[in-house]
Amino acid sequence: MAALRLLLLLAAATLLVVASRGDASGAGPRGRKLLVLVDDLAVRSSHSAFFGSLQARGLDLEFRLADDPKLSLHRYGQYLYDGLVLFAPSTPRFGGSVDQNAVLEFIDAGHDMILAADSSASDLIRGIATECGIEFDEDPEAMVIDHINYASTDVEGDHTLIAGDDLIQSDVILGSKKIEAPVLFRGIGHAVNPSNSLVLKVLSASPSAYSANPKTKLASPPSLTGSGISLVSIMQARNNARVLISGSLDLFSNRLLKSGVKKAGSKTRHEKAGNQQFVTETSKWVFHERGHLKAVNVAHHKVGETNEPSMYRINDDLEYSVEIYEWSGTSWKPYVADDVQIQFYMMSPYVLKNMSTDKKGLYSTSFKVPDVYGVFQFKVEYQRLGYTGVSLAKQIPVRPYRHNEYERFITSAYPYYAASFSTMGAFFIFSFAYLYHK
Amino acid sequence: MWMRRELRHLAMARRNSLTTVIADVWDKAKHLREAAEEEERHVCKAWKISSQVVRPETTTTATMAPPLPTSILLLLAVAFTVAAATATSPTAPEDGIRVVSAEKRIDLTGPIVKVYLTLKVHNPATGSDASHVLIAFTPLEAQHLAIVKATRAEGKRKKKVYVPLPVEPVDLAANAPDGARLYSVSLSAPLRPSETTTMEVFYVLTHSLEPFPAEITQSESQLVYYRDSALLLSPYHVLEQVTYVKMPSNRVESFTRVDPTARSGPEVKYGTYKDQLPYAYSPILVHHENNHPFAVVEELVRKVEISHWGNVQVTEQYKLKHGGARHKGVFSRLEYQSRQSISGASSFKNLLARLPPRVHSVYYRDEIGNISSSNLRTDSHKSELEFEPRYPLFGGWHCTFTIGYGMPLQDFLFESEDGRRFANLTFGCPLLNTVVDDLTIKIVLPEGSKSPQAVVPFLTEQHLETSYSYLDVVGRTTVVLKKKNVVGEHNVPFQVYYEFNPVFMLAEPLMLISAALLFFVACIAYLHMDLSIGKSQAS
Amino acid sequence: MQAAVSSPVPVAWYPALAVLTVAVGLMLTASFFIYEATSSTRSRSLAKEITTAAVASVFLGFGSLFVLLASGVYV
Amino acid sequence: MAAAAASAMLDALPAPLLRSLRLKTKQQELLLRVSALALIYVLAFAVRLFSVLRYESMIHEFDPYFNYRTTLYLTEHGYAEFWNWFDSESWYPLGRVVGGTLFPGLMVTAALLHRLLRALSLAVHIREVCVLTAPFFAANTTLVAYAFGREIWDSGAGLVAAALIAVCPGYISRSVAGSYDNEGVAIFALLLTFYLFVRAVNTGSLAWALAAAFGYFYMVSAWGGYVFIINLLPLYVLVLLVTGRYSQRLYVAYNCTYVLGMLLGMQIRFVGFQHVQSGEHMAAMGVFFLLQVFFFLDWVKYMLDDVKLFKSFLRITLTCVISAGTLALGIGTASGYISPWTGRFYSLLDPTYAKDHIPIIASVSEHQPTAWSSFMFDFHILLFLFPAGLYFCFKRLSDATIFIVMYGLTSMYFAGVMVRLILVAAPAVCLISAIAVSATIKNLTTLIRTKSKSPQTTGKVTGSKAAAKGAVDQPLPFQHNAAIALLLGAFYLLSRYAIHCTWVTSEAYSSPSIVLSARGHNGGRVIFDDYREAYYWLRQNTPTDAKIMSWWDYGYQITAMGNRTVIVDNNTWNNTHIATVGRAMSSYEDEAYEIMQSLDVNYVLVVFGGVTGYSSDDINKFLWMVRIGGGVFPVIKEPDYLVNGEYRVDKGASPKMLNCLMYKLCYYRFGELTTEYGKPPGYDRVRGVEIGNKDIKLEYLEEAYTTSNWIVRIYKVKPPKNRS
Repeated sequence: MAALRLLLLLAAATLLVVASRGDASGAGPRGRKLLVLVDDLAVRSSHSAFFGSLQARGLDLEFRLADDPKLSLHRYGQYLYDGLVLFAPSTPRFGGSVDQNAVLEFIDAGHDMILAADSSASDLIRGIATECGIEFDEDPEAMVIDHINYASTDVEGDHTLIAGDDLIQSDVILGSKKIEAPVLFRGIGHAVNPSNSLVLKVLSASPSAYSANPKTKLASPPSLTGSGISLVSIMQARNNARVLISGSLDLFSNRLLKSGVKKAGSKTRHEKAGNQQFVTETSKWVFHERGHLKAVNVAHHKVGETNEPSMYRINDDLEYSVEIYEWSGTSWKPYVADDVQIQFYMMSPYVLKNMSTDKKGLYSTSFKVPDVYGVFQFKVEYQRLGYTGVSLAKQIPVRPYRHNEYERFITSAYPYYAASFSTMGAFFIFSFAYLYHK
Repeated sequence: MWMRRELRHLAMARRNSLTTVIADVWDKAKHLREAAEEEERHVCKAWKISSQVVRPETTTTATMAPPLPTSILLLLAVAFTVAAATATSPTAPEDGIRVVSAEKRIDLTGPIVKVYLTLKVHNPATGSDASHVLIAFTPLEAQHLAIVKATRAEGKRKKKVYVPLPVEPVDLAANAPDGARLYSVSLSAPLRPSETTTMEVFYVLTHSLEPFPAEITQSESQLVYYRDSALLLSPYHVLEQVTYVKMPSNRVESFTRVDPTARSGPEVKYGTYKDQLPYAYSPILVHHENNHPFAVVEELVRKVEISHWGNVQVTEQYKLKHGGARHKGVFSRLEYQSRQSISGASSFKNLLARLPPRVHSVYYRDEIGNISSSNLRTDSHKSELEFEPRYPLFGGWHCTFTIGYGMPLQDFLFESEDGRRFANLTFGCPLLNTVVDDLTIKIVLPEGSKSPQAVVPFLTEQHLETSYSYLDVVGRTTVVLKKKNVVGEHNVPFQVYYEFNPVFMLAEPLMLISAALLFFVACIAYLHMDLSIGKSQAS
Repeated sequence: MQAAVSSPVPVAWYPALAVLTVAVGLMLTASFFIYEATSSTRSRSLAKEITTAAVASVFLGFGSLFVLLASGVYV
Repeated sequence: MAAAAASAMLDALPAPLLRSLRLKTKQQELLLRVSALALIYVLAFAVRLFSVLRYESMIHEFDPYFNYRTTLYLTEHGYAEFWNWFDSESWYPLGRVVGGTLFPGLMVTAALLHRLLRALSLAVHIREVCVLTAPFFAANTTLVAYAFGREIWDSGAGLVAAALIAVCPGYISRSVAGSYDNEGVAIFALLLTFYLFVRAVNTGSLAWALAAAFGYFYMVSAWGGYVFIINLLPLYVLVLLVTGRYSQRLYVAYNCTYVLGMLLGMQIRFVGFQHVQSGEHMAAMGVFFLLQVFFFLDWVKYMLDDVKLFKSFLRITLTCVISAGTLALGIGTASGYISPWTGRFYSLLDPTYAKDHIPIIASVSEHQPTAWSSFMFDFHILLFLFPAGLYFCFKRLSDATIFIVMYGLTSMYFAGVMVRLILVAAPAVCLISAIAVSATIKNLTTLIRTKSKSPQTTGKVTGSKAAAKGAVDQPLPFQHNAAIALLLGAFYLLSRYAIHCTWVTSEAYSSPSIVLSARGHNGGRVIFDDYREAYYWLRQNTPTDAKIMSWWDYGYQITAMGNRTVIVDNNTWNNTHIATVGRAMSSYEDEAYEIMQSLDVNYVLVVFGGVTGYSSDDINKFLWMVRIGGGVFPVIKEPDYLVNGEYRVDKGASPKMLNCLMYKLCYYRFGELTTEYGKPPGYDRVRGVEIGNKDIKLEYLEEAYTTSNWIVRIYKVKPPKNRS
């Protein structure tokens, strides 16, 4: 019977898991199981600090060689991992059933990824990056070179170890604490596809940087130059899957994490490079420990009523409310902002106004239905830098007045009433008199 | 119904009492399958696969011989238990009982899970008479349990007969650990001390095959999970037990091993296990291919209108759903047309309903009109309606439709000795191999019939209502029966008794006559009174 | 088994019966109306009218019943 | 037709068998007429049941499905709800105020019939009532036709008219069982109104005029064609005035009918104040005032006996009145109080108008000008009898005959303008030809009877020259036989007519364009039920708030059978919206995708006949989509889809054509399918060519369902790209 008890336990456990799939408050927006793909397992030790920080945050990592023949992201249509760390810049092709499309589907299924390329990144990696709206420099040997903002720790002459400090201004992505020390970067640069609005540069190069092959002499003007070069970029897909793409694997390495840095030409020498903080904070963001919003309890009703009608009438006064929470990494905290807007939309917004919040996550407003009938939508389209997008749409028809909802007697029409009734009366009297006068 | 039949076969197969238990259970199983197969054979026009599936099994039965060592062990075990029983002091009757040998056959070929249980129950010499034997189910099983039947072998050797035994759930007062549900089989004749008897238990589980992956594309075939226990869940000590799991095809993705475990083709054998404690349980998970149509009737309303003018009109409203793995992505007609075999393997496009003989004026329609794709085959003892929904049903697709037919009155309406009339109808759903989640049967009795009373062999929810139809004044008394989770085994006859005075049959004609008469009288009246105003001036 | 209950009139007869009774009914109706139309208010006798009407309505009543039954509407 | 013969026989030789019944002639006559009428009534109903026997008891065509849906709503929710019904399932996202934008007459009629049957404890479904409404009213129309005929000529003509109209194909085409459309009851209402009005004019009684007003009210509630009445009546009155046939009777009849009819008509929400505000109705009002003036002048004339004085007075008043009227009209129009004529009205008066101004009207097949063949098809011998009838009418001119002549001529003109208006002409044609038939036969029979000198015949046949001639001067030698021959000839013609009508009805007019049937190779009948297959799939397997985009033809059916929201439907009130859909269909996939996104479209439905050879599919309708779309969005240009003026789908087709959404959706994966033996894959059996673009890739849509014969194809609109 112990066995039976065990079975029931199992059932309970599965139930729990199922529950946690949905955004049940208390459970986070994402699972915690990551797959780490590496070229050779040496990376595991050489980047142990980064992995350590991940594990310390309760993510459990599974290290596999990129060309492991038994590699598979899903089984019977269910994904085995919640996130992917792709530290295999030079792998020509993945093992097992995984290929470029598999990775992209993994992202489109709403999972997150950190991709670290490097100079001589393989076409596979480039392909994935391209699909995510990021173009690495075509030249496989190219690296980002900067003769001004290089890190002076680097002794050998090609200034490829860059001390980047041109970071994106977003507390959500980089955490509230400012990153003082520059971030050390050695690797390939990339350009962000301008047509793709979902990609953001997190760490971009200085105006003096350019991307070329340090070994050879510069024959033609480099394709990528200046602050157009992005070193680290992020992409948040429409389904809120988050991808971080770095042109340098070393960025995450213990060496750069630990090493101190002195930017060329600047007096201040930092004991530790900004990498530590940078990678930690960005990875937090990527794995949805920050900046993940959820909207719940959407409700609307007429003013003075509580239950939701199936249809409104023109010129009704209604109230709309929604609760928005943010995942703090440990729990769902009320999200506080003053710029959440509601649209009452039919092909174009008829009503557009900010919602007031009670600082406890509840956003609400009330407005009058426009004097137009049709099938409207309550729309909340909230897209903010670094936050997951909140887009709610709720369809609701608006009908015109019923025949008995107009006012019965219009004061301005009283002359007409009088006229008609008097005519009737007069006619009656006339006919009476005409018929019966002798 | 065929449970009985195949058990009689078993009786013939039986030569000597114990050792061949496995062997002749085998050919019991064989008969089961033949019964099943015979059922399938009508379907096989509809589903090419099924017939092919059935054949190889029947052949395998022939080849499989009873494994010798097990039988010997069995002998020893029994000998031992008998000895032990004589030794031990008398205890409470129930826990005195031992299950000497148990055999569990799980039949997964098809959308519905059928389990055949053969229990050899022994009452130790010291025990007192045992009036009934308990069977245990896990809570999950209990809520998917459609029907439980039990029979018991009585008499010796050749003239051995199998009598059905009543089974009813034991109330939760006598509850088992971990919420296991107990059903008690009450024996026809109590089991005396040191007596041994063999019972056949048969039960059906619905919705117990979980599709995994839950969503498949048109080209994939359907894989399902089945969860159960390798050990027999029983409130008694089980001395010796074996479990067979039979799957529709050789494609078995995975199955839990609880040694000893052996797989031969589409069948997995668990056991033999010895000396299990009460309520021993070891979960197993079998993951295999099952492309049988998972046709689930979510809601079925059968309306039976009895007219003493010589007709019984049946109207059945179906709410059908493909309960298997949900269809994902595109539906390509081209694929579906050109590669019938591989594309949409788990989908189905036609159904078979078995109707009573001599049905007439059959129709098949839905909310938006007739559906022209159906044909009816009738012979002396049954008629079969083979019909297609408007579109092939893929996983998760719904369709609703209505089937109606008339039947000659004299086949179904009878007069009992006490002068009451009773309609003798069939319960359940005429569709083959389908589960009905929610069945409602409405028997509309003719106007003027009184004190209706339904006699159904199993528990149903009943109530009365009044319905109106052609030329009704006071409305017709309607008996409503409701039952959840109905399977083919529920298609058994039931009766509805009611009192009716034949004079009431004249109600309708009298109504019509009076209406006509009223019209004539009105005419006469009109023609007799003069309505012209002019007359007054004239006179 | 107990005695099977069947319909008072064989089902197969319904169409024939329907045609027959309705035809007779209509004839009687026609005669009734011709009588009504042609005889003057004074000359017509109430008894004759009533009897014709009664007989006609009986036929029409059963006729319509049989029509219903024959057309598959089992009342 | 037997009825027609009987009716013709009626006042001819009295049958001996009737003698045996010992009935007086009056009784025989009554009995014969009543039984003939009864037969006609039954015939009119029965001949329209072919469709039910061939197929099933179902609603036909397109508009009837909307009518059925609304009727269902009416029976379920009651009249108040129906009146205020805002339907959010059509014209997404605009919605439609159904209660205010339809003619409720048909629905109310059906609902009342249904309620009545229920009250008689007959548990029939509303669908059956709807299916049989049209035949029922057609049968009633025969009665009206009888009365009308009797009013304008004599009872014989009435009977013949009833018989003719009972089977006239032009009328049957819109009133077979299942074609549950406004015309079904409207023709009845139309004829009833005319009959009552003529009756009122003949008798000059207020009661009949009132009845006519109510008839008119019913017509207004039933069909937009009431405009025909409200213009024909004043025209008729005007003609009478001009021809100096003005009378008190006319004055009473017209005034009462017009005033009350107008007031009653205003009660219909859809019509509202048009009677006083729209240009179409102004003629009636003008004539109304004119009548008053006439009356006044009459009175003055009667008052002062001086002719000269009256002349001058007349001149003054007339000039005043006319100038005043024109002034009022001018001011009204200028101030916009009186709306100008609508496009439909223009296109009636000027057949070429619609073509270059309103493509959406021109695109409808039933709005095309009528071909002679279809006249022949729908009227058969009536076409020849019609002039003959006119001749007889002119010979015996009266207020009534003038009316029927005018009705006949005007409606014939309109019938020539629009195919569907043959329907309106049908009753007039039947009546006039009935006069011809009845008069001729009567003359012939009198000729025959003059041989056997029976004195009462001459007395019986009045006003017939032939009879007089036969009676007076010596009959010509072979006159008798000739008469017999002619009589037989007439009967032969009539029987031909009967046969033709039955054939036409059973072959042409009894198929419910929902279910298609064809002859199989083995001669068996093959049924294509793809429409309902697709609609039912939508109903069962799509989310309940899904929006379906299709060409407007299928809108009503999708909402009624598929029970899903549509973007546009057959109530073509919003040209822009339809043009948007047309544009989407005729632009490239990515452009179309944006349009579909802006309309929240979830599924796209196209009809494609390439596999089965079903010719009225979307590819053949496509040019209209282009035109209508181009009419509003000039980016769509018709020439882009044509190759030097010809429309083709094969390799020679224009690149725009080969890649527009409609083409892609219709021919998606069609290139891999072999439709006909010995033809290459992708052979279109309608266009009879091998398609030009065989590897079609869809980027923003995916195939959701395709019916078993590929006739209906449904595509799902994918969500926007995830990563860009």
